[in-house]
Amino acid sequence: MKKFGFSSIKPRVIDYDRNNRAVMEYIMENEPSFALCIGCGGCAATCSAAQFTDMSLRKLNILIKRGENDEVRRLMNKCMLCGKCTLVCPRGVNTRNVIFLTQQAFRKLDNYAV
Amino acid sequence: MPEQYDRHIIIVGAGAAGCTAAGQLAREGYRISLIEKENEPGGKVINWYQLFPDRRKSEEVLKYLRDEIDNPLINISLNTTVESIVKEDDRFIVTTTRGVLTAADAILMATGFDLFKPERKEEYGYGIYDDVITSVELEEKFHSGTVLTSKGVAPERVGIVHCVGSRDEKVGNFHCSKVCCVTAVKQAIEIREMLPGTEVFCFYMDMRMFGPYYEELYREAQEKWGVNFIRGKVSEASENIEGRLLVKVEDTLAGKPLKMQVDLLVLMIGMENSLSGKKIAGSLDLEIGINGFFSVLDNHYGNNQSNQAGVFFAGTCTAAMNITDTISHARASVVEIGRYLKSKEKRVVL
Amino acid sequence: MKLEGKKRIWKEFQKEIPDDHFFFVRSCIRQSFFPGSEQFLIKLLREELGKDIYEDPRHTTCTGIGYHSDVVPFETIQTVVARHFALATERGYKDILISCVTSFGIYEEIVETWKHFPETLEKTREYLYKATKREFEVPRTILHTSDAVYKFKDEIAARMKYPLVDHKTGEPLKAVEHIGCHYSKMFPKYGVGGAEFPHTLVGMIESWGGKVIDYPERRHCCGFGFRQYLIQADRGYSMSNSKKKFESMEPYKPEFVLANCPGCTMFMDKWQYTLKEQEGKTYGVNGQGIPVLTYEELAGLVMGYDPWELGVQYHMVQSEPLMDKMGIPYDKDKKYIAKDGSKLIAPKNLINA
Amino acid sequence: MEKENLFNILKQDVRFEEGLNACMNCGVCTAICPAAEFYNYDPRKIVDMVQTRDNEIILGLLKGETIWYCGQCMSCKTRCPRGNTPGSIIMVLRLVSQRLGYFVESEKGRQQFAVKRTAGDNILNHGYCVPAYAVDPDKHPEQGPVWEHIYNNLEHMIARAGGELNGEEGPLRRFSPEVMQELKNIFKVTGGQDLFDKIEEYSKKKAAEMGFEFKPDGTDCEYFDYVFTYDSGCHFCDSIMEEEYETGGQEKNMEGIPEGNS
Repeated sequence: MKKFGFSSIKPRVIDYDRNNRAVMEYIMENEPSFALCIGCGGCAATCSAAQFTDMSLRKLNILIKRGENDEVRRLMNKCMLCGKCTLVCPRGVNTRNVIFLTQQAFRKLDNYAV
Repeated sequence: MPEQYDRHIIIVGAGAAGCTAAGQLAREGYRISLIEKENEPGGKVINWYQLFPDRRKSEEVLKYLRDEIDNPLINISLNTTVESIVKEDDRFIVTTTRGVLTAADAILMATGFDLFKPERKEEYGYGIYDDVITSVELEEKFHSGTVLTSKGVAPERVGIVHCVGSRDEKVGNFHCSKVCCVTAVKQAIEIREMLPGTEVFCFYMDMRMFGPYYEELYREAQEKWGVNFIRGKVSEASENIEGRLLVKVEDTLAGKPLKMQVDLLVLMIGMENSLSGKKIAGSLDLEIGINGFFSVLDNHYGNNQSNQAGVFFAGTCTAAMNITDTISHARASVVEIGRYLKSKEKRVVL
Repeated sequence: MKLEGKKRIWKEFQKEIPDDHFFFVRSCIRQSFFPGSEQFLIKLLREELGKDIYEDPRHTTCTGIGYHSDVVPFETIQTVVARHFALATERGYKDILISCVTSFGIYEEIVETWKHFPETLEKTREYLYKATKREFEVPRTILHTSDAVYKFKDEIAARMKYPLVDHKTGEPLKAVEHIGCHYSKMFPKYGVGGAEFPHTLVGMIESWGGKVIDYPERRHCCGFGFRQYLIQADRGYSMSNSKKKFESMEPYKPEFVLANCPGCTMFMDKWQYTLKEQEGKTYGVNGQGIPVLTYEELAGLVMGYDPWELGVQYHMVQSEPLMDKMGIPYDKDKKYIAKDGSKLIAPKNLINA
Repeated sequence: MEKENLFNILKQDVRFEEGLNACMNCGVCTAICPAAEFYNYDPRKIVDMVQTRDNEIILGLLKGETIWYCGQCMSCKTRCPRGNTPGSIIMVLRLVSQRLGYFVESEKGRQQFAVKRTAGDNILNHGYCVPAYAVDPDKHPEQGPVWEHIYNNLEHMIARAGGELNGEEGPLRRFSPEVMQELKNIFKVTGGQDLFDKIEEYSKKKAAEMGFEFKPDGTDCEYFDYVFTYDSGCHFCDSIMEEEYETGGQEKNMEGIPEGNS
């Protein structure tokens, strides 16, 4: 084949109709407070992991909801499960448990190929 | 017989503001001519099915407004349009499509608002794509008892676009129409209640839940009804080969563009000063603010007064307002009109 | 989809297009990659329609590709464009007819900048005089060449020999139109039909018997991206954007693409080849590519001009299947010939060949 | 010495003045941005970063990758509810990045050298941005066999269209020395030549620093090949922009970033 020196790029756009939201459904079922997030970023501001990495809990919450699983996988493991996020949330979202459940959901997904 | 009976006030517009002020002024003994261009009083409240935040039936409020004007001192002219108002000394000559009403001592502009014409946001394809509708048209669907798409089926997914015609320099409107956010939340809940299998997404820039129980309603929408919220202004809608609508937006909290198909797209159209009100304003030299609404004399303590002595404002001709604030504003105008007319009496005595 | 809604918009964005006396400016891409289009435009206006179209051979590039790939400052391009205006002024022309959407967009931007910041107009006059001793008037109208073809679309229809229909079934051909971002996205009032539903190409296709497809990614950029194409390492951006459009139009089975902008015409054609080579995928029916034509090529074809004289063979996706469908005759042996009429070795591995 | 205020430098350009009012971060631009679709790029964030007026943040942009992702389609201008033009803001950032020499600090910025040596030099050598004879098929394999054919038979193709290659008028005419002199004069008095010179000067320095061969003109040198073809593949992952925001683009932590371009 001819050498072109470039190739087509995978779109970065969130394709909502194509994404798999099994992880979100799992969390909604087990931690219903997840629905209450208003994206204020309080969790992200206090997050210990965010001090040293590109972790953003606010963004992670949204990415889980949209089914952006590759990015969720990358970010979720940066969490140290310290729980400060849960203390500050003005809507009472148990963010620590959301992350915990996300990790659990992916383990389940990987093991049982849900 | 009290002095007031001689005093004649012409109120332009029999919506929430006009009816409220007319009722109160009549109770205080003034003679009222209430002029309405439509064939019934009630204004835009008529369009609505249920009202936020408590989702009471709009008919209840409508009944209140109509009861207010059930007073022998109020003479209502329906299907009547004001053509001009001319001030001669301290009195106003009002010309309508039904002739000349003379000698008003004060004018109350309760001319209300026009709904933003969504065709002007061409990128949303209103009037082109079959399943792009307005918030008002959705209320009509609620009235009919069910929400169906143009194909006659229940939508699997509904998108609600906030700020259509508001906060948008492209259509010349810098202002926030205030009520659309909470209307969107209310309508999202109503859809979820009517069609539990339908997903609902609200696309917003800011959730402006300013009124009592609004934030609570927002929370209820998330907690109880599973309404989804995406922070981003919808950039465009288009139709795919199956006739579904493709919405493009940035999910700003994720920092990524997002595309999504919906079966029904509801545009939360904003408020603009009514064209008919602005026409009358020309003959009275009323000042118009940069937001297109009438300029009030003072934003803090003179928001019923105009730059023209004897001409007062009530309701959404001065700014976007909900029904509660419109009624309060109309009641306040009664105080201002009374004070003005009394000051005139004094001068006569002197 | 309701046509009335579009018609209302088209009515709202009507553009004043003069009837005659045009000062013609060429496109760098078009005269290099498919010069037959500009040549036919001149012939169409001058010979078919009897219009005055003047070209001053001293007009250079507007430097637009350099400007939009950021190696040419705004002051420089304003002055180069002012030199074009000076050449028009010297010959007494007031209406500029530009054969390139990039240039057209730049002219819009410059004229609007001069309106908002009058000091930039004065500065440009100063620069131009200092550099060339020339002076200029700001033109009365800025026209894209497709505006002129749009204006005379019905005259073209009256001369039509091969309408945009399947000559066997009489079915209208399905066309995708691509207007090019810089035509009216920056300043909607300069485009016929505005920014969201431009009518320029739609009007031509409909007037000549075809049917326009409105597909979800219609408004999306072809992906040229200036520097994103000029640099080899960045071309993935450019191709991926075209790919996005092809994927979106594919289910509608379009029979051709009508493009407005030189860059779009080139890239929507060439990326079909690259995508076929790299990914083995074509987006037309029966594994074919979708021919991408200029509006002059299309006008020439419907009027019965020799397709090879128009230069339709100089795209990667060949138009024979389209011409067969329309019943247009062509001589295979004359497709690639030299100045002396001898046959040139035909390029291999073209699409639809 | 007081550092130059970068926001004020940007503001001197009328396009910046016109293009930046006040952004409310609605994302209407990013939603339809062709670059945001494929690059780790968000025009909304660029505008938001610029409107902070923070020197360090703006410096990060001038030295970073992100400002080079835009394709200048200007679709953002059509939609912005605040009348901003993110695309114009980008153009001004790029211009300033080149004038101040920051462009050579990023992979995508360094490519400006190749743009200058191709489209830029074409303008002053030939009077066209992309004349056919300067579009070498070897550097443009995507143009396909039809382009090789045209490139090798240019004279015939132009003649077929009724023109004359390098003739006095019509397609691909040759410009007289007087015309070319006018063009060069314009570049001289308006700062166009100066920008070319700066791109050359900073690129030459960078080439030496990176150990690439550099020649005073043409496209036949190591540094040209490097900037023209090198792709680190790091432009598509999701973390870079956030980091640039935080670090002002000074440091890039590529750790933990999965392969982006696939």
